[in-house]
Amino acid sequence: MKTKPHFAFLDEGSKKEIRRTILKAVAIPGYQVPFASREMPIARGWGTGGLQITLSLIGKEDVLKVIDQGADESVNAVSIKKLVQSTTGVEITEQTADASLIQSRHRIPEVPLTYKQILVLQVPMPEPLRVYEAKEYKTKMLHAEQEYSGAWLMLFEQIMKYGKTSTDADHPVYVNDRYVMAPSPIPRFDNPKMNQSEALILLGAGREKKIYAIPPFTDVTSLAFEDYPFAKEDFTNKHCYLCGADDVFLDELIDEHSGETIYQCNDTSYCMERLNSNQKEEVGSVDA
Amino acid sequence: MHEQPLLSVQHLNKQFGSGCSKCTQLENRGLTKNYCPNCGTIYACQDISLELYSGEILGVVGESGSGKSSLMKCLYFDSDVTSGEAYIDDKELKGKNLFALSAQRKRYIRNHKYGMVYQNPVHGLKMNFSSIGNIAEKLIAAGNRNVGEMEAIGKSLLEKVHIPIYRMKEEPQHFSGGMQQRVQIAKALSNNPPVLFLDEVTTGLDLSVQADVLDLIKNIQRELGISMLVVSHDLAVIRMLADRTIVMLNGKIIEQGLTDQILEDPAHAYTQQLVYSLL
Amino acid sequence: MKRRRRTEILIQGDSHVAKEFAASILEQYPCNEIISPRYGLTMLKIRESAKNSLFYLGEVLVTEAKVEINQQIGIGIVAGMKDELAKHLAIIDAAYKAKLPITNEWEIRLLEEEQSILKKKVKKQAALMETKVNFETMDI
Amino acid sequence: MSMLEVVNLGKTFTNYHLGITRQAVHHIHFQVEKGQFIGIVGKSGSGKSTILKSIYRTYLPDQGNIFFDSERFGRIDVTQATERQMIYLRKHEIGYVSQFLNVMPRTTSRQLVEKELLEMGESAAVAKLEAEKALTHFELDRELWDTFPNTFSGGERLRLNIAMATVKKPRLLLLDEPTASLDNQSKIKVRQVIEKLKDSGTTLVGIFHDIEFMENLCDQVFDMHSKQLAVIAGGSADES
Amino acid sequence: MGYVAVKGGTKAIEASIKRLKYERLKGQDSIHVETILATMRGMVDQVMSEASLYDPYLAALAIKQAEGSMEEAVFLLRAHRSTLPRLYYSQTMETENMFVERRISASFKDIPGGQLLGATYDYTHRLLDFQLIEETKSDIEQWLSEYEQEVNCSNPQEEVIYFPKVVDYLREEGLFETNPLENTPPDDITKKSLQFPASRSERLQVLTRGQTGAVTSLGYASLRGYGQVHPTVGEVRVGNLPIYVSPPTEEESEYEDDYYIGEVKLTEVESFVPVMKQNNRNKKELEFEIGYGICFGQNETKAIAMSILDQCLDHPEAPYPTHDEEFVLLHIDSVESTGFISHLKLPHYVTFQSKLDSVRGVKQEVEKDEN
Amino acid sequence: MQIDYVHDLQEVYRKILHSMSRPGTISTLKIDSEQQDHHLPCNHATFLTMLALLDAEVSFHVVSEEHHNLANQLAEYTLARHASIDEADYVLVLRGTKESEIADAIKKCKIGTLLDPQTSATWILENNSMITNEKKFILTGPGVQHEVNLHLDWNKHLLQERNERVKEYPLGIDLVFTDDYSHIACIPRTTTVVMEGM
Repeated sequence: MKTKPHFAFLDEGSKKEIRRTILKAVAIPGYQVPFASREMPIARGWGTGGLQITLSLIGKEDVLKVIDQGADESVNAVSIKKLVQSTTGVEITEQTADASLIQSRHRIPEVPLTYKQILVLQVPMPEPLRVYEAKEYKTKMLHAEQEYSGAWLMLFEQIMKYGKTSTDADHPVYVNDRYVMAPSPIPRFDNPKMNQSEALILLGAGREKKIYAIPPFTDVTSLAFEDYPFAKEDFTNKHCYLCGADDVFLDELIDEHSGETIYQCNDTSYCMERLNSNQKEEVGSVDA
Repeated sequence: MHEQPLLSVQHLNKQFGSGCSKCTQLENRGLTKNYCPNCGTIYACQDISLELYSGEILGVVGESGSGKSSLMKCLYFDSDVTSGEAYIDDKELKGKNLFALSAQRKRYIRNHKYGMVYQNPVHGLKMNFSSIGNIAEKLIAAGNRNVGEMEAIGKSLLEKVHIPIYRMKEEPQHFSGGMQQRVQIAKALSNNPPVLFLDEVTTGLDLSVQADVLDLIKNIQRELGISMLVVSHDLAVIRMLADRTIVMLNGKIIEQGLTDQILEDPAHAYTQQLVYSLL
Repeated sequence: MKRRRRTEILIQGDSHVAKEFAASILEQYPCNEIISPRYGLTMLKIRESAKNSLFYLGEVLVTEAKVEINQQIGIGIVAGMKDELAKHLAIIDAAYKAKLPITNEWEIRLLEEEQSILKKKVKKQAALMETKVNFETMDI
Repeated sequence: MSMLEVVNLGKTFTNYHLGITRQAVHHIHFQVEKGQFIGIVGKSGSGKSTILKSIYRTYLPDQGNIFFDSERFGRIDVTQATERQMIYLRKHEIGYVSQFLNVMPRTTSRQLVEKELLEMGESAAVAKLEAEKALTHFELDRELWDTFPNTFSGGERLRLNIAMATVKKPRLLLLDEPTASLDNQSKIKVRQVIEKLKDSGTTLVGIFHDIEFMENLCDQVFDMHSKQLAVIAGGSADES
Repeated sequence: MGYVAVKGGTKAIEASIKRLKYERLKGQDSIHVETILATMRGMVDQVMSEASLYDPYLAALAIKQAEGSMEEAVFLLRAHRSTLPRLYYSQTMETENMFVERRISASFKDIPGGQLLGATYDYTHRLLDFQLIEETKSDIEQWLSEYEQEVNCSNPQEEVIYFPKVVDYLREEGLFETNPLENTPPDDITKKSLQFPASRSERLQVLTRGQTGAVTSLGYASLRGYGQVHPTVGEVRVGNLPIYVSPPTEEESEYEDDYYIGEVKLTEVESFVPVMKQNNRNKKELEFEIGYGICFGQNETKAIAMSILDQCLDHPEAPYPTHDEEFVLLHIDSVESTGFISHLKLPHYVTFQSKLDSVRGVKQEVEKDEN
Repeated sequence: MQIDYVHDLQEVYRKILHSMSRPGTISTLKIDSEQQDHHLPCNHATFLTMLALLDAEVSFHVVSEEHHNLANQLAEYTLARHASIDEADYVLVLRGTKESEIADAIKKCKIGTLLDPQTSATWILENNSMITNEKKFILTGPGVQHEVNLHLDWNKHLLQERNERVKEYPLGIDLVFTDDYSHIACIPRTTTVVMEGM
C-alpha cells in the first residue's frame, strides 16, 4: 500500500478553488468570500484557514515564516511549519525580512512588510457583526446593504457604559470605505499596520469557511468616533527588558526573582535581531 | 400653485402568490375581498397611487387586511413590491424609481431620508441597548461619528418625547409600552428625516398614553415640518393627525380627500360605515 | 456480456476470476499502463424518499487504474484499496472494448460465477429471514 | 369681482346603510362682495349648514360651482380645487368658526392660537405677539391663556375659536351657528366680536338660527326655504 | 556569536509525539487493523459516517492510530480525504435496491415483506457477558459452524428478495403526497460552503455527516419539547446498496455500460409526522409528512434523529433552536466543533495582553469619574 | 517540455495574484513559451491563465462566435463548462474580437449581487499590442499607491461600458489583460480608470 505525498498537501482542484477565492477577495477588499474549506491535518480553529491559503500559494521558491502570538517557536507555529515543510520542502526562516510568505496568528510582525511579501493571517471568527447578530444570513444582508450601525453601536454603548471603548484585540476596521472587517485577533497595536500596507494581506477562516483580503495600499481605518479616537494598547514608559525596544507590542512577565512586572518584545524574532545587531555594534565599537 | 410632491407613489402593486388565469387580469379579478379563491393569491395592494407633500400628514385608514400595512412595508422597503414606482423629491434621487434601486441604495434612503415608527416598538428598537444608544444607532446609520454630538441630540430628543434624561442609559425593555413608543419616535426623528412613517403607533396603548403620543407627533410635525404618512385603523387617530386621508379597502384606495370631508361627507359606503361606527 | 453485469460478477465474486482473465490477456497482448492503480474518491448521489430529491451522501474510497490495449483504454474502478483488482478490471475492460476474441470464451465462466454469487446471497437472505417476526398468531 | 360667488350649488347625500338619498340643497345662487357680512337663516335641517360646509369643502357638492377670489390662486372654484389648494386656502384665506372647539388636548389657549400662525410659517416671536393680540382683542381673560380650554364656558370657547380663526387674518370667515347654545349675555359679546371683525374689513358668511342678535349687522340676510334661498333683507339672492 | 532563540517548541513537540506513541504501546500489545475490522463494527461504522468517507479498512486504521478516540479517528479520515482527488460521481442510488438485512416499521405491524429483525442489540439484555473474557478461537469456530449448519437447514429460497418500501405502499393509499422525481443536481457542501437559507440537499448532507452524539442530542431535544416534531418511525432499514458509475468518457452511455464498483452499508429511516396543511382549496387538513434520515453503516439512532431534524428544519417557523437551520447545521459537525473547542488550548497571550490593557483603561476611566 | 500542472501553474497564479492586488502592474508569465504544447488560437499568457484558474467547477464564455472552436478545445483542456455570457464565471476575449461584441458582452455578463458580489465574471482579454505602463489609462484605487499608467488597446467607449458595470461597488467585473509577450496586467472592479485627457 502506497501513500503518495502531494506537493503542498492539498490536491490541485482544492488549490484552484482557494486561489480563485483569493482573487475575488483581493478584488473586493474586506469582503468575506465563502469557500469550501477543506479538512486539514490540524484541527479546525488551529489555523486551517491560514494554512489552506499558505498551501495554495506556496511554491518551491518561497521562503516561509510562521508565527503564533508573535513567536516563531510557539508550539502551534512549529507544528504548522513542520507540516508545510514536510509537504513542500520550502525554506523556513525566522527573519521577517527574508520571508516571502508569512503565516501568522494574532500578530503582524514589527518589521515593516514589503512589496514582495504576503502576510497570511489566521482568523477564528471572521464576522465582525456576529456579537450584534447571531445569524449568518442576517449579517450577510447587513454587509450587502452596508448597514454597519450595529458595529458602531457596540462602541457607542461601551463609551456610554465605561466612558471609553473597551475593545481588545480584533478591533473592527473599515476597509476601502465599504466593508467592516474583523482584522483577526491582532492587538489594536497592529491595526494601523494594515493601512496602506506595502504587502498583500490575506485572511483565512477555515472553520467558518471564509477568505478575505486587504490589497496593498488600501485604506484601512479602525472604527472610532471623532471625539473618541482609536487608541492602541498603551506601553508608555515601558520597554523590553532584553533589547530595550519601546515602540513595540510588549508581553507582560513576572520576574521570578524580584516578583516585579517586566516587559519583553512579543515579536521574538524582532527582539533577537535587535539583540544581535546591538551586540555587533558593541563589538564594532570595541574594535574601533 | 405648482407644488412638487415630496414622495410620489404610482401604481404600486403587492401580491402574495403568483396568481392564476382567473385573477391576473386587472379588471374583474373575481376576488373574495383581496384573495383569489381559486389559487389563493392575496392582492394586498392594488394599483395604489398617492402623493405625500412637504410638511403634511397623510392618513391611511382601513381595517386590518385592507393593505395599509403592506403598503407601509413596501414604502419603507421592509418588503418588495410586485410592481410600481416611487419617487422622492431629492437632489440625488430625482427621477429614480426607488423600488428599482439596489438594497444598498434602499438602505441609504432608509437611513437618511426616512424614519419609521412601528406599532410594536420591538421592531423599531434594540430592546437590550440603551435608549440613547438606540437613538445613536439611527444617527450613526445616517453618518454621524461624533459621540458628544449624538449624545446631545439624543438628550434633546428624549426631552422632547418626555423621557427623563437620567433614564437615557436604561434599556427600553425596562420601559412601559408608552415610553417605548416615545423612545421609538425619538429614534425615528433623530436623523431629521424628511419623511416619517407611522404604523398604528397608538394601537395597544392605554387611552391616556395614546393622547400623549398623538400630541407628541402633532407637535413634532409642526415644529420640524416633517412629512408623515400615518397608517391607522382608528379614525380618531386620523382625525387628530391627518390633513388628508386615504381610505383603503381590500387592497384598493376607495376614497380620498380632506380629512374632515372624509369624516363628514364620506362618499363610499364602506367609509360611511367606518364613520358611523366612530360617531 | 455488458459491463454492468460483468463488473458486478468480477467484483462480487472470487477475485481469482479477474486475476485469471487479466493474466490470460497479458500473455497474448501488449498492455500499456496509463494510470497505475491510484486512490481517489467517488461521491455517492442518492435519492431520498421524503421529497424524492437528490443529495450527496458522502464519498467512498476507490482504487482506479487505466490501461491501454490495441488503442482502447480500459478503466478499472473498485471501492476500497484494491490495487491488483483495479488493474485486472482495467485490463478486462480494455479487452472488451478492443473486442478481443478471448472475451467470448469468458462468458461461461462469468455465468457460473454469477450463479455462485446468487447462491451465496440467497443463503444469506434465508438466514436473515429467520429473524422475521411472525404476526400471524391469530389464525384459528 | 365678488369675494365669493355661489352658482347653482346642489348637494345630495346618500346613506348606503339605510339605502336613502336626500337632497340637502339645490339651485343655490348668491354672491358676497368684499367686506360684506352675509347672514343665512333657516330652520334646522333646512340646508344652511350644507352651504357653509360646501364653501369650506368639508362637503363636496355634486352640482354647481363656488368661486372664491383667492389672493394666491386668483378666482378659484373650491369645488374643483385640489386638496392641497384647499389646505392652503384654509390655512391662509378662509377661516371657519363653529360653536364646537375641536382642538388638540392638553394644549393651552395661547399655544392653540400660536399654532395657527406657526402653521402659516410665522416665526415663534411673531406668533407669540400676534396670539396675545388676538386673545386680548377677543377679550379672553388673561388668566385663561395658559390653561387647557376643555374647562371653558361656551362663550369662552367661541371667543377662542374666533381668535384662532381670525389670527390668520382670513379674507373670508365662515361662521357656523356661532351663537347656538349660548346665553344672551354671551351672545351679545359675540355680536361685539363680529362687529369688530366687520370693522376690520373681513368678509363674513354666517349661518344662524336666531338672526335677531345680528340685526343691523348683516348686509344681506337669506332665508333657507325648501332647500333654496330667499332674500329677507338687503339685495337679491339671484343677483349676479 | 549572536543570540539564538531558545528552540523550546520544536523539542517539546518531538517529545510529546514520542510520549503519545509510548502511551499507545506501553501495554506491550497491539491490535491488528483486521481485528478491529472484524470485531468493532459499530465503531467502524460510526467513524465512516461522521467522516463522510466510506472505507472500513481506513476507518479501522484510524481507530487504531487514534487509540479508539472517535473524534480523532474521524478527524484522521477527514484530513485524509482532503488529499484525495474526487474521480467520480455515482449514478443515483435508490434504496429500493438495498439488500436488506434488517427492516422495522413502528407504524404498521403487517408491512408488505414483513418485519426483519436482523442483527440488533435491541432485544439483548444489557448484562455484561463475562464469558467473553474466556472466549477462545476454537469457541468461535465451533459456534460458527453450528450456526451455519442451522442456517443451512432453513427453507431455501429461489431468488433474492428486494423489499418494497413502506412509504411507497402508503403513497399508493393516498396518505402521503407523492412528490414527482426531483432531479435537480444536488449542492455539495464540500465544494461550495454552506449558505443560508440552505437547500434541501445541503441540509441532508450536513445531517448525514453530523456527529452521532450531536445529531442524537438535538433530535432528542426536539422530541422532548424543544421542538415540534414527534414522529412515528415508518421504516428503518439496514443493508447494502450497490454503487454504479457511468463511463467517464463515453457520452450518453447506456445503463448496461455502467461500472459496478462495490457496495456500501447504510441505515435509512423514514419518519412519519402528522401536520396540519392547507389543501389547494385552502382548507386545513391533517396530513403526514416524512422526515428522512440516512447514514453510512448501521447506526439507527443517528438515522432516526436525523429524520427528526430533517422534519424540524422543514418547519422553520417553530420557535425552537432545533427548527433553526443555522443553529442545527452549523453546530453538529465533529471536526468543526471539536476543533474550535480544542483551539482554546492554544496560547492567547496577545489577545489577553490586549484585554488587560483595555480593562485597565476602563478602570482608570471609572476612577476618574468617581474622583 | 510539458507544463507542470503543480509547479508551473502555482507560479502563474502567483503572478496573477501579484498583478490583481496591484492593478496596472505588469507581470511576465515566464513558463517556457517555446515549447507550447497546445495548438489553441490564443496567446500563451491567456492559455496559462485559463489553465491556472479554470476547472470542472467553473464555466467560461468565449466572446465572438468565430472562436467557437476554441471553446470546445478549452473545455477539454480545463474540464470547465462553456456557458452563455450571462452565466459564465470567466469571459475570454481573443485578439481581433470586434469592439461591439465586447461592449455587448460587458453589458450582459455577471456582476454579482450585493449578497454575493463574488458571483461576478472575471475577464481574460487579449491585447493586440504589447501592454506597457505608457500613459493612456490612469489607474487609482486599492493596490495603487498614488496612480499608475497603463497602455491598452481599449478605447473610451469600452472603458465607459466597464465603468458603467462597476458603478455600484461591490458589484462589478475584474479584468485580466494578456499580450503576445506573456505579459499580464489586471484591473479589478475597485480600480478607478480614467483615460488620459478626459
